[in-house]
Amino acid sequence: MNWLKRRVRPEQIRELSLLVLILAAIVFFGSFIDNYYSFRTFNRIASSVAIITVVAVGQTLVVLTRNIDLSVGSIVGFTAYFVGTLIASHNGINPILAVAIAIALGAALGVVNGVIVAWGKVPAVVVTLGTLAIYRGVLVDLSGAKTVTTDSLPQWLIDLPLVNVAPIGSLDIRALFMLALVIVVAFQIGTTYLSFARRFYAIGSNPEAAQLIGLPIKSVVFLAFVICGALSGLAGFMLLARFGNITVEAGRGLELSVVAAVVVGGVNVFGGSGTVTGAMLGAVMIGTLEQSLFRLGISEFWLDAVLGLLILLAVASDAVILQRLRQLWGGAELKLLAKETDSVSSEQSASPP
Amino acid sequence: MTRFLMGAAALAVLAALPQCALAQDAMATRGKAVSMVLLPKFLGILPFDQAHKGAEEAAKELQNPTPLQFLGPTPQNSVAGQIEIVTNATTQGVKAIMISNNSGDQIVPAAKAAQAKGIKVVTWDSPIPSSEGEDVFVAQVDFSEIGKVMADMTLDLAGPGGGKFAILSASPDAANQNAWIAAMKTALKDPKYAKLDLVDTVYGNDESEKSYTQAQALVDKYPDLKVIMSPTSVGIVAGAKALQDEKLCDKVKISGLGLPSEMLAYTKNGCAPEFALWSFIDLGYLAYYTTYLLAADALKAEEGAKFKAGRMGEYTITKDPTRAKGLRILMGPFTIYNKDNVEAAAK
Amino acid sequence: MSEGLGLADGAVVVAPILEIRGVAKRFDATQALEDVSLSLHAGEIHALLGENGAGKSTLIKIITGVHQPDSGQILLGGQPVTIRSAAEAQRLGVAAIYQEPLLFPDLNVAENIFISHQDRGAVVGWREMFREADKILAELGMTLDVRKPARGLTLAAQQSVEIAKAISLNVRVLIMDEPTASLSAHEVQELFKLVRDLKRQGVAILFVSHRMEEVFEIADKITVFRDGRLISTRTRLEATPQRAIADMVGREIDLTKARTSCAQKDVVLSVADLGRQGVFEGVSFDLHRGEVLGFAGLIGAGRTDVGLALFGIEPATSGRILLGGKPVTVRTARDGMSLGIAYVSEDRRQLGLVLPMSIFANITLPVLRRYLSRLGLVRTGLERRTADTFRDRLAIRTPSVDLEVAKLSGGNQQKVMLSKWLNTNPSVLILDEPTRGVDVGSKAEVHAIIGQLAAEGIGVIVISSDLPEVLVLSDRVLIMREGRQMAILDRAEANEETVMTAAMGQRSTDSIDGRPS
Amino acid sequence: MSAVGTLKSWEAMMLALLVAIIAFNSVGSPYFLSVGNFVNLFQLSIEKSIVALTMALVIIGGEIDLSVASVMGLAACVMAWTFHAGVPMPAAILAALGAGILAGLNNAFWIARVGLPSLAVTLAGLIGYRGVARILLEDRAIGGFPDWFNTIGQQALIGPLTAAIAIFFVLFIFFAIVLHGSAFGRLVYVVGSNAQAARYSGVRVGLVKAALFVGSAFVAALAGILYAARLGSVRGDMAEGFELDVITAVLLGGVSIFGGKGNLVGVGLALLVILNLRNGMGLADITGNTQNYVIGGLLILSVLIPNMWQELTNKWRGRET
Repeated sequence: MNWLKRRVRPEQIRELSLLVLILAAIVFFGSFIDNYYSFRTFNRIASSVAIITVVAVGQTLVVLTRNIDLSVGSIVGFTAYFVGTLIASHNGINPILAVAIAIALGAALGVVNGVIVAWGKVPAVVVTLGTLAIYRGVLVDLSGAKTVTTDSLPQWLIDLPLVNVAPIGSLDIRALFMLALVIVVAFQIGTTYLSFARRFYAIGSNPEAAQLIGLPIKSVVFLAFVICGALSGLAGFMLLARFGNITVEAGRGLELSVVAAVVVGGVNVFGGSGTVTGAMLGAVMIGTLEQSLFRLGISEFWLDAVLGLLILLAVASDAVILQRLRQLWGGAELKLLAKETDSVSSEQSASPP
Repeated sequence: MTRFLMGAAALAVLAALPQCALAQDAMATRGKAVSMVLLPKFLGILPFDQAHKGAEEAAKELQNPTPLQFLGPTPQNSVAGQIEIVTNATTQGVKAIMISNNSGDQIVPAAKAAQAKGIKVVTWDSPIPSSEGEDVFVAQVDFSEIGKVMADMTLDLAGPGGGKFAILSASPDAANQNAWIAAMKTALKDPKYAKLDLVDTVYGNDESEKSYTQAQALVDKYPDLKVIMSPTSVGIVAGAKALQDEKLCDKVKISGLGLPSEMLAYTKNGCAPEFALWSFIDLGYLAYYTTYLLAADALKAEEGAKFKAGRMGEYTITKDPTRAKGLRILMGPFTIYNKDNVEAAAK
Repeated sequence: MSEGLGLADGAVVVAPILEIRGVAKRFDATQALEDVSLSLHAGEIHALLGENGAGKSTLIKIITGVHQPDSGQILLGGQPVTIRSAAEAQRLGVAAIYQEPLLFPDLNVAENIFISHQDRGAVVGWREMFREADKILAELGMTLDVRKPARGLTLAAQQSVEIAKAISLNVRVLIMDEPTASLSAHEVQELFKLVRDLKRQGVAILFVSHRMEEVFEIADKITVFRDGRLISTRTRLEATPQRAIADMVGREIDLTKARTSCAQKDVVLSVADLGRQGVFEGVSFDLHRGEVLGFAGLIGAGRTDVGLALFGIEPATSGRILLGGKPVTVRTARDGMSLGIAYVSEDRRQLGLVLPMSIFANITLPVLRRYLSRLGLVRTGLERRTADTFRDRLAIRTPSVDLEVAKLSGGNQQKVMLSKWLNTNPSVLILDEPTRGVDVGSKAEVHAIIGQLAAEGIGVIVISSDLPEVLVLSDRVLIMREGRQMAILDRAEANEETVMTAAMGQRSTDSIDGRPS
Repeated sequence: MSAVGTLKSWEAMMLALLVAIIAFNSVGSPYFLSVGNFVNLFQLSIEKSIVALTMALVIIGGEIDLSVASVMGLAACVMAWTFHAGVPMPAAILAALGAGILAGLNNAFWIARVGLPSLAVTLAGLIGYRGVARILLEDRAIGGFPDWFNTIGQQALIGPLTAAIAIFFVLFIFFAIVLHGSAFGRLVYVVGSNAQAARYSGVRVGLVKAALFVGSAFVAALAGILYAARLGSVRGDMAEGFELDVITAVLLGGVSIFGGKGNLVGVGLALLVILNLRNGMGLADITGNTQNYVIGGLLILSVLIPNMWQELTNKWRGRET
C-alpha cells in the first residue's frame, strides 16, 4: 500500500474518480433504459464528444497556463464555414490539404489571441471575450448569409464521419472519435514527456517563479493559444464533416460546453494542474448525461435543469473525493517523513498583475 | 356602410377593368420617397436573404428613391435586437417597418410606439400573436393549411398503415413553428389521420448541431419511428443528414419545410422524399409592395381592401382566421417539392 | 567550473570568478545602486549586509539577469558579459536561491529540481530524473520523496529543493538571498554544512542574511551596503558585528541586551492540555500580564499551530483555554479577536496584509466596525487619524498613510501589521516570526516595541526561529517538538544549549509550571 | 504607475471616449440629441445595466457569476407562471424575487460554504436555472399582465424616465455608496485582493461572498421582472446570453478580472460608452452583429493601448537616462 502511495499521486488518480462517476452514471442509466448497453449508445456518446474533446484538449493547455480562451466557439464556426466554402467551390481539393488549411486558419486566429495576451499583457478573458464577438462578427459579415450544404461537399468528406476505423466485433470506432482519441493520447504523452510542454504546468503553477528562473512565459502562453486555435480549427473541420450543413451560427456557444468539460474534468481553473485525459473524461461525462437523460424519457423541458444539477454534483463530488484522497496520502506521508509537517500552506500565490 | 358601398362600387369598376385600374393605382404612387426597414428574425441564414432580394426587386419596380434598409439582429440576441431596431427606426422617423417577428408579443410595446409615431408596421413570415401594434400580416400561406399539409405529408410518408412520428422544431419559443405545430395537432383530429401517432416534440434551436443530435436521439428513443416532421429549414436538413448517416432512410423519413437548394440531395436519395415551402423571394416582394402602398396612403389596412402587387397579381386584406384579431394578406400557395420538381427549384 | 578547481579552503585566488565594476541602477526617482564594485572568488563565501532597500536585492537581480544595469560592467571568469535573462545567467553558471522559495507547487520535487535544465533534451526521462534527484538529495543528506508534488512541502523542505536545484546546475556562482530566514537553528546548521561543501568544490557564494551571528559564522568576506552604495568590504577577521551594524545603519545598535522583565502576577491566559487532532497535543501554560513567552522549536514543531488554535483560525479539538480565569471557546478568528487575542502572522505577504490596499485600510481592517458612522459608512478621516497615531507611535516610515502597503519595506510592513493588531486592544498578542525578513535597524525597533507592549500589561507570545531573539525577548521559553510541548524554561535556565537540547528531543525534567505529567 | 493613477487615467480614457462618441453621434445623426432617444438608449439595455452593477461587485470580490442571465429568465418565468396560476401580481413578483434569492443562496452555498470555484458553480447555474425556467413555461409565452405592471416597464414615470431607468440610477448610487463608503464595500475589496489575509484578520470571507452572490441573484431577479414589464410578456428564453454583455461592460469599466480593483464610476462610464456606441451605430443603420465586434474590439483595445503606451514611455524613459 505504501509502495503504491509512493508511486501514485492523488492528483493522478482524480481521473480515476471521474471514471468511476461515469461508470456509475452508465450503470444508473442502464438499469432504466432498454437496450442501453449497446454499441449504438457507445457510438452516440463517442461521436457527440469527439469535437468537444478536441477543443477541450486545446483549452486545457490554455487553462493550465492560468488563462482561458472563450473564443473557441467562434474559431470552430469560422474555420468550419470557410473551409466548407472552400471545399464546396473546389471539390477536388486534396483532403490533407483541406485539413491543413483548417488547422492553419484556426492557428492564425489563435495567434491573434496569443499575441495580445502574451505581449499585449491583456487578461485572456478580456481578449477572448472580444475575439469571441469579433471572429463571429467577421464571419457573419463576410458570409453573405450563405449556408454550406452537404450536396456541395465531396463524397469523401460526407462519408468521413461514418468511416469505421477499428471494427471490434460490431463496435464501431468511427473516424472522428478515433481522431479525438489520437489527439488526447498524443497530447497526454506530450504533456507528460516533452520538456517544453511541462512548462505549461510550471507557468500556471507559479508564474512568479517561472519568471525568476527565466522560463519563456510569453512564448509558452502564446504557444498554448496557438495550439488551442489550431485544435479548434481541426474541430471546425470535424464539425463540417459531421454535420455537413454549416451556417454562420456553427459552433455558437461551444465555449461554454468546452469550459464545462474542462472544469468537470478536474483541470484547475487557476492553472497548473489537470490533464487532457481529465478534460476528455469531463466531456464524456457531460456527453453521457446529455445523451442518456433524453432516452430516460425525461421531458425535453427538464433536461437542462437536471443537467445543471448533475454538473454541479460532478464538480462537488470530484472535489470531495480529491480532498479525501489527499488526506489519505497525507497521513501516509506524515509517517514517511516526520520532518515535513508544517501548517500554514502558502499555496495561494499572488494573483498575476 | 357608405364605405362598404364605395368599396363595392370600386369592385364593380375593377371587375370591369381590372388591369388598367389597379395598375393606375400603383403607378400613381410610384416613385415616392418612403423610407422602409426590412427586419428579419436574424441575419445569416438564406431564407431571409431571399426575402431581402424580393423586397429589393419590388423597390426597384416601385422606383422608391429611398434605399431599403435591411437590418437584423444576431440570432442569440434576436428578441432584444429586434426591439432595439424597431425603437431606433422609430427614432429615425422611418415611414414603415416590415418585421418577421421572432419576439412574440414581446415586440408589442415597441411596435405600438412606432405606430404612435405614424409608422406603418407590417409583419411578414411571422406575425405578432396578439396583432397589437401591427397593421397587417403578410402571410406566406394559411397557417391552418400548413398544419394540414404537414399532416398529409406525414401520412403519405408513413403509408396507409400510419405509425409513430415525431416533430423536430426550432426553439420552444419560435412563434411560427408553435403555431404550425398547433395547427397540425388540430388537423390530426380528422379521422383520416387516426393512425398517425405523434410521440414527441423536440427542439433543435435552429442550430444544425443540436438538430442533428436531436434527430439521432429520436430514432434511438423510438425504434419504430416512421417519420420526423421538421417545420424549420435548419432542422429538416440537419435531420436528413442524421438519417442518412444512420443509414436509416429506408425506415425513417423526414419531411417538413425546407429550402429546395439545401434539400436537393436528400430528396433524390430518398431520405426526404417530399417537403414543402413557399417562395421567400415572393414573400419579400409582396411584403414590400403592401407596405409601400400603406405608407404612401394608397392602401388602407382594413378588411376587404384590395390592391395589385406587381407581378404577383391581386391581393385582398382579410381577417386573419388563425388569430383572435388582426388582418392578413395571404400569399399562398406553397409548393410541395419531390424528386420531380426539386431540381428545377434548387437552381 | 575549471577555474575553481583544486582550491583549498580560504586560499588566495588568482582571478575572481565574478567581478562587478561600477554598476549603477535607477528606478524612477530612487537611485537603487550607485557605482558598486565587488569581486567574488572561487571557494569564497561573501556575505552582503544592509538594511532593506540598501541595494542588495537590486544587485542580485542584476547579477541574475532580472534587471539590466544602467551603467557599469559585469565580468564572469574575466570576460565581460551581458546577462539579459535568468535563463542566460543559468547558462553562465550563476544561480540564485531566494528567501521565499520559488517552487512550482503542482510539479513534483524531481521536476522542480530539473526544471531549468536546458540540456536534458526534449523528452523527459522520468525514471532517470527521479533517480538523479534522489541521488542529489542523498548527497545533500536529505530524504525527500521526489515524486511528491511540491505543494504542501514545509519551507525547510522547499529550501532544500531549491539548493538541490542550484547544485544540479553545476553552478560557479551561487547567490543565496536570506536562505535562513525561515529555517530553525538546527536546519541552519544543516544548510551551512551544505554551503561549506559547495565552497570546498570551488563554488563562489554570495550570501545575504540579516542574522549577524550566521554571517560571522560562515562568511569569508563581509560587504555592507547602505542607500545603494557599497560602504565597506572586510574579511571576517577584520570585521566585528558592531562595526558591520554601524556601517549598515550609520549608528550603533545592540541586539544582545536582554529586556528587563515586567511580568505581573495575574494570569491573563491559561491553556490546559490543548490539542488539535493530528497536529499537536498536550500544550499547557499560563501567560501572565506583561509577560513575554517565547515559543522555540524547529520549524514544523507545531508552534504556529498552537498560535492559530488560540486565535481560532484552526481551532483546537481538545483541551481548555481560560481567558482571565474564564473558560472560553475559540472556533473562528472572530471569536479570538472578540476575546482580545491577536495573532500576527509569520507570512506578511499572503496572510498578514492586503498588499494592494492602503496603510490605514490595513490597520483598521479587523475592527472596521468601530469606524462606521451612524449611517453605516466608513469614516476614513477617523481611520487616517488612527493610522497616523500608529505611524508616530511605531515610527512607520511613509509619506502618507494612504500609501499602498506593497510599497513599504519589510520592516515597515511588519510595523503596519503590528499596528493593525494593537488597534484591536488585545490582552494577548501572539507574534509569529515578528522579525523575519526585517533588517537590523527595524529589528531593534520591533524588539523595543515588544518590550513596550509588555510593559503596558499585554501578555505576549513570541514564536521565533531566531533563537538569540527568543532568548533576548522572553521571560520564559516554551519549547515544542513534533507537536508536543517539551519544556518551559525560565530566563535563568534558558540558553542556547538548554533550548536546543529540548527542541532536539531530550525532555527537560525541571519544567517550572508546565503541565502536570 | 500607481494603482490609483491607473484607475484615474482609466476613467479619463473612458470619459474621453464617451465625449468623442457623443460628439460623433450628434454630428452623424440628427435624431441622436433628443430626449426621447436618450431615454431609449438607456431603456433598451436597462436590465443589463442594472445587472452590471452587482456583477462589478462580484468581480471586484474576486469571483464571477455566469448565472445572472438565467436567473433573470428564471425570475421572469416564476412570476409569469405564478401569475398565470391565478396568484395576484404583487405576490407573483415577490415569488420571483424569492426565486432569485433561492438561486443566489444555492450559488452561495457551493461557493462560500463548500468552496467550489465560482466559475464552475455558476456555469452549472447558467444551465440549470434556465432549465427550471423552461420547466415552468415550456413552449408557452405568458402575457396579459395587469396594466399597472406594463406601465411600470413601458411608460415614463418621473419626467421622461421610466421606472427601470429610475431604479438603475437609484441602484447605481446605492451600490456606489455600498462599495466605496460602507464596511461591506471595503471587505469586498479586501476579499477580492487577498481572501486569505482577510480570513486571518477575522473577516468572515464566506459571508461576504455569500452576500455578493445572493445580492447578485436578487438584483438579477429584479432586472428580470423589469424586463418582463418592458416586454409585456414572458418566454423561456428571456435574457438568454446576456451574461457575456454584462461581463464585457464591467471589464470595459476597468474592473480587474482578478479581483480587488475597479470602481463603479468606471463601470458607469463604460455603460454609457457602450449604450451611446450601440445607439449611434443603430441610428447609422449598423447591425447588431457589427456592433458586437466593434465593442469586442473596443474591449481589447481599452486595455491594450494603455499597456502599449506605458511600454513605449518606459522605453523612451529608459533611453533618456
